[in-house]
Amino acid sequence: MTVAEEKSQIKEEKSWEPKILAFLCNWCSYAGADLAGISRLQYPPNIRVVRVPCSGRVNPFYLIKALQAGWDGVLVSGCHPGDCHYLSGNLVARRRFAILKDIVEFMGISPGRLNFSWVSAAEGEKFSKVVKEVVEKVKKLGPIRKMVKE
Amino acid sequence: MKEKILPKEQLPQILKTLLESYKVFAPIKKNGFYVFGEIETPDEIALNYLNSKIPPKEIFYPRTEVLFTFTKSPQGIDIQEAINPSESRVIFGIRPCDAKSFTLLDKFFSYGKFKDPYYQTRRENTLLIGLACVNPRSTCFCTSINGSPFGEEGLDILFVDLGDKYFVKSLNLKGDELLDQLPGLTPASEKDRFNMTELLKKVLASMTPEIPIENINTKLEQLFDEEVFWDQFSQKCIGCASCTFLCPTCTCFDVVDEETSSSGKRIRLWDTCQFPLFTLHGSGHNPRPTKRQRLRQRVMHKFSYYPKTLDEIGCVGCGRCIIVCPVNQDIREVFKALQET
Amino acid sequence: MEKLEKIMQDTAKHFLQEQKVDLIIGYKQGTIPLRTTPCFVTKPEDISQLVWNVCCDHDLTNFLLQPEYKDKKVGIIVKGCDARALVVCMAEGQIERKMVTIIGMPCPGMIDRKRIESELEPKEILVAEITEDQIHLKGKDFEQTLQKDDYIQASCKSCRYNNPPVCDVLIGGQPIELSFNDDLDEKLAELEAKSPDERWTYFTTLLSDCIRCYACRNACPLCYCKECFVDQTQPQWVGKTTNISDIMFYHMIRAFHVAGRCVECGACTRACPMNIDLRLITRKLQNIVKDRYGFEAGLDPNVPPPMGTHTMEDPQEFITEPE
Amino acid sequence: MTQMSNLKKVSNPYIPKLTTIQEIVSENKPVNDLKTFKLVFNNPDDFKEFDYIPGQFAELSYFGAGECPIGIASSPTEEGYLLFTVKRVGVVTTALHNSKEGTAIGIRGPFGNGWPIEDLIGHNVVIIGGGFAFSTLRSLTKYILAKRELFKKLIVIYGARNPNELCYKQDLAEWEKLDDLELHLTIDRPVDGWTKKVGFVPAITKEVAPDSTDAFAIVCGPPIMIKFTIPVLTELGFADERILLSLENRMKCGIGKCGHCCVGEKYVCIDGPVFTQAQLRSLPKEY
Repeated sequence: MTVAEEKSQIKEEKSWEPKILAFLCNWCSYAGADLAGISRLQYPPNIRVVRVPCSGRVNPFYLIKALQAGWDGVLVSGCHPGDCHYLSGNLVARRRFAILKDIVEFMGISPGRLNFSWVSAAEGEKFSKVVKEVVEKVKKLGPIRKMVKE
Repeated sequence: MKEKILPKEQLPQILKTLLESYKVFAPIKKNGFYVFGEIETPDEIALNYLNSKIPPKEIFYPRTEVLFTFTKSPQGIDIQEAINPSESRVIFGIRPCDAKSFTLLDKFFSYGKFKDPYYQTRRENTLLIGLACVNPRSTCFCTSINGSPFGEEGLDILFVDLGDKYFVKSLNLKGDELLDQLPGLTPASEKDRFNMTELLKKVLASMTPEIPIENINTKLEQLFDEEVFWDQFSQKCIGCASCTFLCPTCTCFDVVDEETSSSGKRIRLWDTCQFPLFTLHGSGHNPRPTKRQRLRQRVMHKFSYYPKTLDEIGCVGCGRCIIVCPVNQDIREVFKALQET
Repeated sequence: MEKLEKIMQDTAKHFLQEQKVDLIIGYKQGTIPLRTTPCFVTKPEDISQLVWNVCCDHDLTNFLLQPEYKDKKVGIIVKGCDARALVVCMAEGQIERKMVTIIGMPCPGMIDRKRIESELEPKEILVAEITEDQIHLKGKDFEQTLQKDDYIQASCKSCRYNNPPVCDVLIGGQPIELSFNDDLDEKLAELEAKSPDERWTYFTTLLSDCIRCYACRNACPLCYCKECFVDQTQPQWVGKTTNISDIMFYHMIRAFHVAGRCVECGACTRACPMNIDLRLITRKLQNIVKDRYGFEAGLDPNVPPPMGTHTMEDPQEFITEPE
Repeated sequence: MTQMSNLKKVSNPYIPKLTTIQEIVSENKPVNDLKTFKLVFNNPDDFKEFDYIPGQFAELSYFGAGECPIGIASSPTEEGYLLFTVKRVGVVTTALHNSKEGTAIGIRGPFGNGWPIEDLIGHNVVIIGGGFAFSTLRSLTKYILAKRELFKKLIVIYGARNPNELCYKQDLAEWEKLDDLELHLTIDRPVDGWTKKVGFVPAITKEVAPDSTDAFAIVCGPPIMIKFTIPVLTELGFADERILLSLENRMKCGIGKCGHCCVGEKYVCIDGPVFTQAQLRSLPKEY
């Protein structure tokens, strides 16, 4: 590494902001995020949103692949249990994420990298809070190094 | 051709000398089994072994290997070849069967119009110092496949353990030159030579009787379509492909691209004919959809196709496939059954 | 065990003669000491090939899922772990209960030939005799006797269901109780108490030897997908290289895919050509599923697998709920 | 190190040469899963080195997606560019289909033996093709037309599911006007406005009944078409040695090393893809 590169890296680390990939369900959380926007609620600009039909559509591959591609954290958000547009998609997802999170964290990924939440279409404020909390958590953890593929 | 004697306590000195000018690969013990790894000091070496679990082929033909890297820019694509000339290397303590496997790989990777520069580059500048098998496994069948526990094929120097000393034999000019640089060697006497021949006789006598493999080629061809014959073996196969992954003469590979936003690399990695995916067409058609066909392919490739294209049997009789198979598939049983039909 | 072997042969023979089954999948003597190999008996007169000893470690359930046995009535010799794998396959609708005749063997624990061989190298075992509690080994210029209990496979020592929980006939009629000292749970607790970074180091070190040969997947009686996720190319989620990130990706997802299904038979660990011990992961899976959903795999074919079902009340303490 | 320098002189067969897509033609709008790519080498010297004959193939790289073997559809008599007709099937072909003019494509080749031009010279040639497998047959037809005096009679039978699936429509229109080429186009089922033959390729072959004396039959198409065409040809008196076929198998390296495409002791990539029916009889049916 040249001196210039080293300097730029130090600079980069100082001004580092986490990148978080959010999978939002079309019917609740995406609308919740929309509402947060319409209501002019402030939340950190660190998330990039992927709209999915249902939290149950989120395959574990997406989450691990995101970490591998260098996303510092992942958020999956769907309808509250009982409110799923497809009746039980989020219940399936809940079991899936619980187990995935347990395994991934057991194998050494820090808790806080994988995040899940329920946000309804009416909960614009909750959405902004969730994002704030997740960004805070990931910020504390620092840039992801473990799963990133060199 | 020089024949020398090396007292055993002098071996570390020899290794030290080698380490001064070569990268040295030798058997080391890891996770309860032996592998060939790079050593930095003479005491890392573990010579008290039957054979390495993983064949040393991965020194020349690694499991994953970058063929080239590329960068994409608005100006176009820039390709950087990923061949690095290898430093001078020595593989010490390789068994004759594995050394023979390199002669097969050498042939294979350079046969035909196209040569494989990755293998060849790694392979050159490497000296092979063998350690004769004085204690072959019961699963070894090198003698059935024109090999010998004291075989010299592919080696530059052969060490034979005579108890308290090594009989050291250089086998070509390169070996001669290297021997001249090594300390502590004394000329071998007639008696040493006699002892070595006697030892070879003893070792050969102790080995599992030879499996007759004459005409194996024609027999295999005759039986090619005999489903019942192949089923008796393929029936218990679970298709795990350990046999091919740990085979010193298996060479098949897959090629994949990996890419980040602006750059990427093309990688080749070991692949195996024992997986259905190996032959699956884009259309969904699979020329070898069953275990029977895949097992047959493995046997045919080594014992029929190899002799046809390269004039040699594509097996060195190391017996690794027998040892590693989780369901105890034993290739010798195939030979036996062949002889019986 | 010879006694049980005889009863097993008689029972199997009876089933064949009565045409209750088309074939019996069992074990026969292998070609090297301490090994058995799967065998497929269709004629009653061949039944004497069948053996039962402490080297019958292979999980035969694997074969039942193969297309050639789809429409056959199969009799299968199972140990506790194999029976559980069979039950999982039944619960998942892969195998029809009525097509299978389960011949259950009370399992005393299988011996760990890999460890014996590794410890003895460069000596090689040529003859092995196994008695009730000892293993007599003979080779070139050596003879040695080992205590059987010292060389039981690690996955058998930590076994919790050595007797088949479901079977048509239990050979000998008597379940065996195991009492091995096993430290898997302590080891797991120790690892769990460590920091994520330490655990990451532990697993990356453990798995760095992985050569991605997928022997673990192929040996697993429950990895029966027609197309495994590692073979999928459109899109290709998992890189195929031995880059540690790809290796971890593979093992995380494989663990996820067998969660709530894994019966800890140890087939993956046994099949690994690189001797990678995956038992801490498989034990952790058991605990996760049990703690969260009170479920243990492979005990009842009529209970749906935990990843195929859900309730409104499932625990969700991991869901981010801002104040 | 001296050895090293020797090696360097031999070019690395795994490194692709760079080309650019100059033109993309969809062969079967609106289905659009069949496109012909016109590739031009970035370095004209590379094209000079790319010395090929009809029937050979090349490995096309879409960097980041991978490589796939594709038969060369252009004829060496067409100067300055290469044509490849690609069906969208897997990862690489999809990436190719999604790319635009100007995209950099890597190319390795030419590989394989190609149609045995030397043997065909001075003989009648019957070309029988089905679907998009016609690509290397287009190459051969073009080649023969360019060196017409070297060959005797030329018959082309080409069938597809429907008129839309017939590739190289412009070429076909030109060929129809020629009087030294007997062209029979056919489709599987009648379609309004179609005035030419209707029926499967084997049946049409039987109907056309090309004379087998002094002739070679060259067949390329889907396996089912080949299966039923061979008996027709045999009946017409074509010897197995004079029926030529082009095989396809999963393939990675194209140079006889990766092991994927082997059929018996033969590698489709270096010993094929062209085999005579006689050769195929002695090979296992693993293709």
